[in-house]
Amino acid sequence: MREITYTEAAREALTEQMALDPSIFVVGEGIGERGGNFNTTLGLYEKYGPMRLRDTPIVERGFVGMCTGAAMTGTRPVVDFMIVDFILDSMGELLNQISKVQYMSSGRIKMPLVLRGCIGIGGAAATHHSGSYYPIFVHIPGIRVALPSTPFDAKGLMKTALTGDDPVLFLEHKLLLNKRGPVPEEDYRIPFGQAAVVRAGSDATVVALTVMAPKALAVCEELADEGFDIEVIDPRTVAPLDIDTILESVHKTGRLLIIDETFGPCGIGAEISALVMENGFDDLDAPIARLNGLHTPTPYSPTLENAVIPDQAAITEAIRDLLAE
Amino acid sequence: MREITYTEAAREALTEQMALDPSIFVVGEGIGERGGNFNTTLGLYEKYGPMRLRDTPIVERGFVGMCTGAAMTGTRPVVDFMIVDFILDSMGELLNQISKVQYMSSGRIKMPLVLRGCIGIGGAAATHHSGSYYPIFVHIPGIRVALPSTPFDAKGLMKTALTGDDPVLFLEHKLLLNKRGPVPEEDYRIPFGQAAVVRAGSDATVVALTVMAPKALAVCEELADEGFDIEVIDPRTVAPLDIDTILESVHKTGRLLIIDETFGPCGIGAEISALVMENGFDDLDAPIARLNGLHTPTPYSPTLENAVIPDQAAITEAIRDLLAE
Amino acid sequence: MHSDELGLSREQLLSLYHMMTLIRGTEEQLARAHQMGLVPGPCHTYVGEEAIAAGVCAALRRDDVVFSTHRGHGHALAKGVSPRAVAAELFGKATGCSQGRGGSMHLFAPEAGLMGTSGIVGPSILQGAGAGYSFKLLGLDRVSVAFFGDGAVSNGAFHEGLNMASIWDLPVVFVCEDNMYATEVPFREATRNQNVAERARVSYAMNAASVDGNDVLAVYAASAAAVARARVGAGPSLIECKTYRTRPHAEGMRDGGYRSAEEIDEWKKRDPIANFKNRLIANGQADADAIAEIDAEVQSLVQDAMEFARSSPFPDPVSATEYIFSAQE
Amino acid sequence: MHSDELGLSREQLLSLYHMMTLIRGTEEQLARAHQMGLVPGPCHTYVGEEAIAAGVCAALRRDDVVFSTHRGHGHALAKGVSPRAVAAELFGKATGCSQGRGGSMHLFAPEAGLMGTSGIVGPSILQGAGAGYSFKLLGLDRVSVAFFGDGAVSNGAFHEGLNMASIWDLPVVFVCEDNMYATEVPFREATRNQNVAERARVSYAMNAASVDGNDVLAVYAASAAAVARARVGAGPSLIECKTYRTRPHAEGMRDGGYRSAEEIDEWKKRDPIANFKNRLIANGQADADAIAEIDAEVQSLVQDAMEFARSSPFPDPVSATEYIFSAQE
Ligand SMILES: Cc1ncc(C[n+]2csc(CCOP(=O)(O)OP(=O)(O)O)c2C)c(N)n1
Ligand SMILES: Cc1ncc(C[n+]2csc(CCOP(=O)(O)OP(=O)(O)O)c2C)c(N)n1
Ligand SMILES: [Mg+2]
Ligand SMILES: [Mg+2]
Repeated sequence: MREITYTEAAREALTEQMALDPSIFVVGEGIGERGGNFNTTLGLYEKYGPMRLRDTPIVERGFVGMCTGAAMTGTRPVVDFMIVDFILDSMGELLNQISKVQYMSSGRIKMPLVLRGCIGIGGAAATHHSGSYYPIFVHIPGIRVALPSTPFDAKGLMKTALTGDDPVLFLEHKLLLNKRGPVPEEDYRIPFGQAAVVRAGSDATVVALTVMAPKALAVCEELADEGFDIEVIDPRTVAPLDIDTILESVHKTGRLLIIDETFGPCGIGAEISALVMENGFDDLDAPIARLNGLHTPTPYSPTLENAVIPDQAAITEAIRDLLAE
Repeated sequence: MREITYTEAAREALTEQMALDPSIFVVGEGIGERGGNFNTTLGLYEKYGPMRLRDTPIVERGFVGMCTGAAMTGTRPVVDFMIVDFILDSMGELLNQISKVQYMSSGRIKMPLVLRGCIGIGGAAATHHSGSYYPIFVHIPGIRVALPSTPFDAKGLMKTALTGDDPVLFLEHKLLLNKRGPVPEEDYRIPFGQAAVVRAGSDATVVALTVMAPKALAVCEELADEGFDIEVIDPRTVAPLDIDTILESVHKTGRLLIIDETFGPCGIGAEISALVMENGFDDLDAPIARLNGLHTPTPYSPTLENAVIPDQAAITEAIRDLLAE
Repeated sequence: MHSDELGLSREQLLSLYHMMTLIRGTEEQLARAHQMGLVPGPCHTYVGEEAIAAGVCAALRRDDVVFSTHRGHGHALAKGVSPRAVAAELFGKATGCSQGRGGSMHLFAPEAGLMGTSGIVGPSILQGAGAGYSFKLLGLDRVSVAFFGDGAVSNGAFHEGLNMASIWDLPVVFVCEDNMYATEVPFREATRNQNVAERARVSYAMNAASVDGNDVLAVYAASAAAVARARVGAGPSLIECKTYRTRPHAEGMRDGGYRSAEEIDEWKKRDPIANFKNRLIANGQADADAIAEIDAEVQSLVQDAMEFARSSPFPDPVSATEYIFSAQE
Repeated sequence: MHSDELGLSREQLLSLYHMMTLIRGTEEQLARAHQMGLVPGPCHTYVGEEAIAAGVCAALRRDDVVFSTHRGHGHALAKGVSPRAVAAELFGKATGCSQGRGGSMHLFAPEAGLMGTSGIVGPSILQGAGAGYSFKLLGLDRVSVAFFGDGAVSNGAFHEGLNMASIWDLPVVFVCEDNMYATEVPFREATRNQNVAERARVSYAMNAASVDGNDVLAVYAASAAAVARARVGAGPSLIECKTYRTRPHAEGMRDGGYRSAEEIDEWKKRDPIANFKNRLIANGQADADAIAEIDAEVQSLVQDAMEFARSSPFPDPVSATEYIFSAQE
């Protein structure tokens, strides 16, 4: 199969859907002629013009609120935040409007809105350009959250986002953008709430999110040489979360570690841990473990930045600890 | 000891500190002459005047950002949101500025800022006036979160908030505002991160937050008549969270239920469950359970509103289930 | 404003009177119901401001859309939501326009173009702009209206929303209901320039008009012009309506301290309904009989609505978690 | 603007020249360092805009405060942060003004009144207003300055911040650096009225001036007047500075497509430093020797700063979680 990058894969989904569905338009800063700070819309302006690739002033709250009204009235907006940290100025629109319109209107108004942006720590981007924030949107009802970790998932999840009627946060880790991988040329969708078992194994289960999925996979391949057979699961969406696949795996392995770059407290790992506690307690041969980035604003200097992210060594150690319990 | 209401207790702390510390000022909509929608500042305008009780236009982001700059330059602002749902328009200032200034300035700038507002479901206030949101601020580093459930705690925690140098979210459940209880006239502070064991017991541990603390206590008193001896813990602050008191209790009881009116996913119950899993697994005689409000926007009609809150019957059932495991 | 200049037929004039009377009648009954404990949640009435909703919505088609505020009963009724559906919603009944999920501040009736009243100040402005974006992108000649109070003018949503509508020439009409207060905070303390139309013209280069919000014909005229502009692609407008609410901010709230009894009385003399009635009669466009007939008709509609609301069932508790996501769920 | 009218001494004039040259020199070295991989994170230079920071900050006392943007090296240096502390911070070193936590967009030096540069567009406006609130409440005669770009003008923070400063008469100076672009989006596409001073006057009833941002004396004059007003309690001002950045938005970014080479060249001719130098010489306020002396001094300061940054240690990884909370922790 041909290989393309993660960004290209998501862009392919977008441009294909824009060709099929004239109600799709994109808003954001520099997503017009410029093609997006991260090339998310490169080449689309020439095809679809300014009404469908709408460069905006720096008004995150404004264009999110505007797109809310648009989604309520027959179009399908895609908000391109560039960096997800900028989403915070629009939280009122997200948590009080977008997530509630379908409910309050008793299903008579749909909310087919995609909000995308880069997440994650890397490149000394420092504290205003390194956020992830997805646990917040898992806490709040009414929003879908997709976290692709491969080009294949990026295209398939973006297609699902662009053809459903629910609001979707589509979060792209900045260190994955240029990663290449096999992506079918044909149309396909990855249903939300369907985890990928990226490595089958029997000794322990590792759930790893977004950029941590390939990192964890690499560590587990190494550990396989030592005879440890670890199952690695990438949930791909965290709202909905495919807890069944995780429970099945834990039923088999008896051990679970959740690896997530972003903050631990009230995070995805906490939720998975609690759910497995509630639904798979008797399967556990050892306490469930979490490995998260440090609970601190993200510092700039490489020596500090590296210190706050779970690295290969920390992952390896956490898995060894889990196996030793 | 004299008894006063929860609102009076918090207001007493505020007015005492305003008398002692001329750098304290309050901002909000209707907190001036009017004394606050919930009487949070009743009578203070007459004492301290308009510069210290500042009625604002409806600019939640604006006045939170303004108070950030004020807190950075020698004053001690108190933001009175009236209803915490209105905080969402200021999330950028909260999560990207307030929570990070001390860190980014390497401790040279302090952030002595108190943000208060009513939380919780009740009175058919519907979906824009029933939020709680505190798990979000536990997820994010750099903010303190206080959840008083009694007049005593309201005064003692407010005093701590007003004399510390960290940003504090002080969240008052709307159904507690008029509850009366004993409150010392003298000055006292309740340290953050110190849970209250509101009922000692040996059969199981119930951790209950804010309005659920008195509800759970009432149920446990009833269950005591049946011979069940339940320990009830109110964490009082969730950032920091006093996990040690909870672990000690679980060490004794072997069983844990966390009751929280607000959403379950990535909530406080999830975090407590995961922490006890990690630090008290061997103490557990049964899986840790969570009881939360339903994961839905808050509906208006009383029949619907009641359906989304954990009521006495649901609490009783959850405790019985826990004991039966 | 002379009705002749507007080219309104007698029927249209009477229908404006009918709508204002219907809003007033419904809300007076809702206020009473609130006092009796039949409205479980908050209730902000529009009494004194009826000319705005009636005048603006008379200039709209059914497929035009309206984004409203916490004070939205008038907007809902004027846009064609039935008094039954509004009253039942405030009573928290399954037959309400939001099936009991919303109450006063969350009235939804997209089939009538009512895209929601709101418990949060501000978003109506942005969402209104967004509907305009939809219509423009889809090549439709529909128009979007955003209602908001003076309290929203200082909010960032006003600034960001008006600016976007202006630079992109969106088919939107922004209707500012300046009733001089935001809860108890006077507009004059919230800003140094209360001239909202001037601000729209200068800061956003937007077509703008300032009208007597208690004069239904003035409101209608400005709205018809703004809607016509928007419909042909000539861009957005702002209409500043100077008005006053004669009841407290919300039912059950005190109404003293922040404004004088004289001020309230002064404005009661400028009642939009009584004045319009007198004008109709003075101009020979209606006689006492015609008015009485409308009054009676409205009264029976209101009675019917209240009876409907009272006798309707409460929603089934299991419906509390329905419709969070779309059908694909 | 004639320097004589401003009553500036020769020393003060030369110090303006010194500061602009220091900013330019430091940033040119930082840009080079960025190309060499010595600056690990983003780097937005201020090249072409130096007259603004130099002119504004010359009107300030050390205990006045400044809230800055993502393009803040110039503000930091002009407010008195040492080139060493700035360069070391961009290099990610422990000796940087933020001890390596911040980088270019998070320079903090409260001891010099630099209350932070920012990775987020907008908050400087609100925080600047807040410092004004502090000073007014405490009865101090300190003044607060908020810098922001044309890109922030359409943002809600501008609207809410200017309005609050105006209605409460806060001692704040808002400095809008209109360099015609926000990244690659032209200001003329972000608004229908680029006259920011007019908007401040009309919408917020604020004292406002529009100046040539490449003329350090014009900037200084407007700033001195605004600061003097603020200091005596006469309220806030806005100063709109028309300027241009002659390097790309950020180091390493392309600079084509959205603006023409001619436009850049045109503005290079309006270089604030070269023009000021020529004027000083033409007016006999400095001779070539005095200029050369300053240039040499600046060059050695810059060299020293870069050497300091290069040779300083990286922060200890364990410090990554220090200072999240205050000492009471
Ligand atoms: C964002 C937000 N902040 C505060 C409130 C509380 N609140 C409800 S109505 C209101 C006053 C609104 O005034 P205005 O916009 O003038 O409308 P009016 O009530 O006068 O019709 C306020 C402050 C809110 N609903 N939303
Ligand atoms: C809230 C927010 N949105 C988007 C960005 C990304 N961004 C960084 S700088 C910039 C352009 C700023 O333009 P302007 O304010 O004119 O300042 P200039 O770069 O021209 O000095 C943008 C969009 C940001 N930092 N913050
Ligand atoms: Mg009003
Ligand atoms: Mg600019």
